Amino acid sequence: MRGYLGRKAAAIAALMATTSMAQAAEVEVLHWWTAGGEAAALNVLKEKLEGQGIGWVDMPVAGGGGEAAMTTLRARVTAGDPPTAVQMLGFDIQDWAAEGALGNLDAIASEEGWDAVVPAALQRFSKYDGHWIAAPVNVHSTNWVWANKAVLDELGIAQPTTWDEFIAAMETVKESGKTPLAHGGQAWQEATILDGVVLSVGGVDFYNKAFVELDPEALGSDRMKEVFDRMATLRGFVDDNFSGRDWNLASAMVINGEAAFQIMGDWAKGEFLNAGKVPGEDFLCFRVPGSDGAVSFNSDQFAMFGVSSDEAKDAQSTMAGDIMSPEFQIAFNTVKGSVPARTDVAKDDFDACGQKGMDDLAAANESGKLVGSIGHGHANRAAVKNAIYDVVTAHFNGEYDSATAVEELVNAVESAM
Amino acid sequence: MAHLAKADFRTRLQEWLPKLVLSPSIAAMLVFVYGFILYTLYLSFTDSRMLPSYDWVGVENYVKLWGLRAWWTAVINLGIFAGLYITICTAIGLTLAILLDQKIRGEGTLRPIYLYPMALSFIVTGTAWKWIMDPGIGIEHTMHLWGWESFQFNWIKDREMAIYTVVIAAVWQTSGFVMSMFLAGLRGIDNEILKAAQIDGASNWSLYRRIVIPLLRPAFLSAFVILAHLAVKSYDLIIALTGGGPGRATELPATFMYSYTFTRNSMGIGAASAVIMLMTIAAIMTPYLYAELKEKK
Amino acid sequence: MGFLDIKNVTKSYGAVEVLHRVDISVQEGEFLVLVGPSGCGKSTLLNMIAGLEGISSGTISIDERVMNGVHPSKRNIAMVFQSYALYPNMTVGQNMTFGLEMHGVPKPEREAALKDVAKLLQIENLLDRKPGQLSGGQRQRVAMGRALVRQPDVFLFDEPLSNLDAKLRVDMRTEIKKLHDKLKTTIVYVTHDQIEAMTLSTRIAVMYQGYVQQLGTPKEIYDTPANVYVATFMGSPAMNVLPVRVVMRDGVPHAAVRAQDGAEQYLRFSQSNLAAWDGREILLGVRPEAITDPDGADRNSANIVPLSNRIGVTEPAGADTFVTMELGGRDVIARMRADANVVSGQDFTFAVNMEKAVAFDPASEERIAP
Amino acid sequence: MAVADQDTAVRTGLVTRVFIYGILLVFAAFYLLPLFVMLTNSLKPLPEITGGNMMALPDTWTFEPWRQAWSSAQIGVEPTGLKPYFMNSILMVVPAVAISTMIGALNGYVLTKWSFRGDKIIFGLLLFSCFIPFQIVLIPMASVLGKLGMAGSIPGLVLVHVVYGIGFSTLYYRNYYAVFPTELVRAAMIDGAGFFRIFWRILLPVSGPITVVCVIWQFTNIWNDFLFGASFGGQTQPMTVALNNLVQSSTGVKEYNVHFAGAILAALPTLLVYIVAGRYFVRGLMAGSVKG
Repeated sequence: MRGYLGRKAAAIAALMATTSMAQAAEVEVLHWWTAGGEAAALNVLKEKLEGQGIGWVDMPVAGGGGEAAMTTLRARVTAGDPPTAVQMLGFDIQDWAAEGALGNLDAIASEEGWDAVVPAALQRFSKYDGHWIAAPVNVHSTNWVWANKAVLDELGIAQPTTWDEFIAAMETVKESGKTPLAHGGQAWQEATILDGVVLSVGGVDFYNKAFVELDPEALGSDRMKEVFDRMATLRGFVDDNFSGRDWNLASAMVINGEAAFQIMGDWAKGEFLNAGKVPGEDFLCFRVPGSDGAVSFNSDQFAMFGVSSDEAKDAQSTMAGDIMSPEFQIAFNTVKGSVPARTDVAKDDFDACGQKGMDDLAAANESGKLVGSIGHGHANRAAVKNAIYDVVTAHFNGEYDSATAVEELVNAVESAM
Repeated sequence: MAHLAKADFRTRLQEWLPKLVLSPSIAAMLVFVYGFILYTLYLSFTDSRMLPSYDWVGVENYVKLWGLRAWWTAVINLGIFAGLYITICTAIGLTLAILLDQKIRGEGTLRPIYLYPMALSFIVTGTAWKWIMDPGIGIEHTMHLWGWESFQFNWIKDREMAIYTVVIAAVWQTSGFVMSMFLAGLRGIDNEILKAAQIDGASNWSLYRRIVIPLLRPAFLSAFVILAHLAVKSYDLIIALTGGGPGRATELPATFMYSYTFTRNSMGIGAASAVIMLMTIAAIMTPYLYAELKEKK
Repeated sequence: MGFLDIKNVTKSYGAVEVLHRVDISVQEGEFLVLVGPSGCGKSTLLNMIAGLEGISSGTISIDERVMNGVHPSKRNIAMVFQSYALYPNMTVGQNMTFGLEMHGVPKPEREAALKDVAKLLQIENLLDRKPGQLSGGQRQRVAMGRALVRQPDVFLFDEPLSNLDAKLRVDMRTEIKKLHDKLKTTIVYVTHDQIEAMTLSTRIAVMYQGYVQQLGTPKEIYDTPANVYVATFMGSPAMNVLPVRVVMRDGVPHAAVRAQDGAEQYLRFSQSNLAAWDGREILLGVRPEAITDPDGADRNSANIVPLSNRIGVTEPAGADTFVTMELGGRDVIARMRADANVVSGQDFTFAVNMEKAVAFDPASEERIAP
Repeated sequence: MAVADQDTAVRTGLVTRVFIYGILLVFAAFYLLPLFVMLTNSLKPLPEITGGNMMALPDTWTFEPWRQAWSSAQIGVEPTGLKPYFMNSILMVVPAVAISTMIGALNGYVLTKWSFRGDKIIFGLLLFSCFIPFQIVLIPMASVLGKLGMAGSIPGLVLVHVVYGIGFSTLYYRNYYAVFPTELVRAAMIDGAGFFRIFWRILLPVSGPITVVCVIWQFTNIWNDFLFGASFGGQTQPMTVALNNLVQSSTGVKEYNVHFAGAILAALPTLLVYIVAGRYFVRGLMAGSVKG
């Protein structure tokens, strides 16, 4: 019975495959922007493509910051049926390229001059072996602090510019009985804080040496101990009920005035805007004190998988071109809170924080201070990233003291390499 | 079977039909279960990372696995979790079954209430549980609002205690099912045995302790097997409730395996942990299967 | 060549042979009873006739058609099971006509057959009920009805009465006997109850440990059992079997046996061939009804021998009184008239009908006389 | 009503009975708590949730979250709600449950009534297959489905669920049929019924109780599955995947009321199955599946 069913289904599938190839002009997109504004933002791309006669087959799988989607992707690739385009982060793109699963976007890239407008640090992920394989959608940066202006004003706190001022400010908040730092106890949120803290302690050089090059000496250095000390200090400013809290609930604490600060990527801005807050008036956005000038980023990109037919290749390359088009970059990133993945986009449509983000990005790109986020898989591969998560989150939860954390970090990174 | 040759076609067909009917299942099982188990076993000896690779590395993955703190945490957690989960589920299930068996008015309403959690996946109830356990919005908060200021229930935020919240949610899900298994067992007991025991002067307590509970042995066994395998396979629960946190304090082997295989691109280590899990399940199941198959004939 | 021929049939499970070389030839219209304790192979043999179990070697044929490998439904047999095996989801009527339906008999014919059989068994009023609503006796009738409707060549009964209470069992026994007398269909009937075997059968096969111990008419089996096993299995109470020594007195073989007081007594044999066993031990078989009080002795017997012994236990059973005594180191049961004056502990002189005595070889336990 | 006639109850005084009812009701409250939380919060507007008490009944009652979850919430790029995914789940669950139950019944029938050499081992192997963690079969399964050309389709999903459902359905039916008198099968054989006819006419009509158990079990397991649905569902993702997409937005406002409404919507069919068929459940369990 099953054999019959199997044959029949196979026949139908084959039939469908041939017919869909005849129409051809469609792209299947696997992503995890499933809800709220980001999904609506993606719809802009969909409509744009449909205007060009290319159908959009939606394949959303949410969960765990793309983990579920990556599992699905693996199943799809193993089954020999990869989607056309897949939302992907950092090193995952490189890993898939190394597997030989990705297509080639060189034609459209050279036609539209991507090399010139996309920051080099992004190209590191969008290109493999010199060939374009993915189209970056946005640049998020993670070393942001979000602050409730009313709370700061009430307590007479100015926007802190150095680490010590930042600590002093939080002390003041603490005395007032409010929560100084809103935070959700999830590994990736702690790693997000780490990005800013590492930059504030050792600057870009130390960041690169320790977390990009994974130099054991830097990883085991006293500076690293200071990083963990600062993390521990921050832990002291977090309320006891932080564990497992979603990041947006932490943002809500800042919005409601229960807490003063949150260290979080620029996607947090959406929460503030959604609550009707105005940047500069109701809330402040500034870089983690001590990390000014540097930008730790992560970038959502659409990696293009290998497709066989010419029509499909055309559709794929059209999609890539649309993603990189300034219109879409603006439309998408104004909603998402991130900044465009190209540096030549007009800033007019962006709010104060967005404009600052774009300026910072351009400046960091110029000065070589644009670094991949540790917490979001842009500094190292998944195995290393998760090994770092383990140590950071264990330390943040009080399992290790700073000295032990440094030791464990060296070990964990070494065994994950 | 020398005379089979002479058998007419229909008879021969009838001889073969049962095996014919069974064969698709056997084939499917051999490929999709045992084939895949062997495949996993093989992968556990390779350096597979993101996708399966076939480069043999021997027992390296196992050595790495047992060197990982997180794996030890997962294994110890499973010990705590499985032990408590099985014991508490059985205890609650048995208690409720016995109480429900006392000619309770409204049994028809209570039974589905006890049973329904089994119908829901943690994808559905995970958020609700997270809320209930969360001191900021859940039970603790509610109790404070109701005026019980000193009430404290913040286990989910506590590294030492978080695994127990997982137990609570897991017990919530399956104890009703266990209850119905025991209830079925109780209803299947021969009335005359109980009458005899009552005539023998057994008190209510000793009636249950000495007669009824020993007679429920098959139900205990079935409950144990079902609970044990659910415990080893527990995955959704952890993801929905704690995400393995605080830190990695509530990691279980199933979540460990998933994260190493799929999010940490260490498929080899993931496969090795899967093999260990399978061996654990086999160790639990084999005596049960042996008894089950030995019994008849 | 009989109607149902079982030739050289064996049955093995793997290396274990559970049924050894059975040869039985049943004539048309015969009522053969397979009797024996549980595990003797009688049900296995019945199932092999039915085609429910394979035949390891040998042949079974019905009406000269070899049945090996033929599907049960094509053997034109019908079977009544111990548990009746009524389909719980069907009404009585549906139960009875299921077989005909399966054989493609058109509905009007099925209805007619059902009507006839229901009338014969007096179950017309039950046809619309489900088996669950019937009493044991009614189920039994329905089960038989289901078999009858088929008008088979051979009826197979697998302990059909064992689930009924004692009184109903006797009634149904009579009914089956009547039915057989009326229909004259060949019947093979399995039971462990030797009274059923005796009363119903035209011939009995006594089975034990996978062997047919003896095949014969009820009278043959009862009077001249082939061996000690058959002797003790058939009859209730069982035949007394005790060790005795053969001694020649006046040129006639006697059985020398010690009574309870240790005194040796001599019982004269009717069978002269036992002279060959002079001076040797044999096993003497005497049925309880052959040891009586002197007034109750069989007047037609030419060889009534007195035996003095102390009475052990007396058990009045209404029609008779059973007396237990110790003889030759064994408990021996005697059957007295109900009003015989027997008192426990007293000495008494019994009358032994040695014409009915049977002698067995103590080594092989095979019958050596008569 | 064999169930109601059973009498394992003991004689108890009034105090004890009050105590018993007390315990039973406390547990009922415990079991109902999460459902209560989900239900009340699905009927509140969002600000009331973020600002208030989880346990409190809504001040303002609103069915808007339910409407949104069903038909207008953002699941992918389009605001479709869960509606279109509901049908995917039905199309997957119904055949998968029907086929796996049917195969399980046939297997149980063969394993108990047509036993042959090695049947115990086969049953043991089948039973062990119930306990395989699904995460490990993901990759090899994907590869097999790809080769069969069934990846990303409902038939593919049905196949997967059938394959991993057979173990339990066979277990249920085998235990049930094991206590079913074999003589009935023999009687039917002599009556001339063949293999399938015996199954269809004799065993299946009395398999009601165990079928209820098996269908409930399979239905809930398959309906609630997320892993296979997300991995092999392709364009025909089941409702759980959609629900997950709704609930798990990585960055964006969390509309808890819509999430809860969606969660209840996604759970409605299984809840319904339990409530409607639940009372046969104990009876079905009694009829075989708890036998050692």
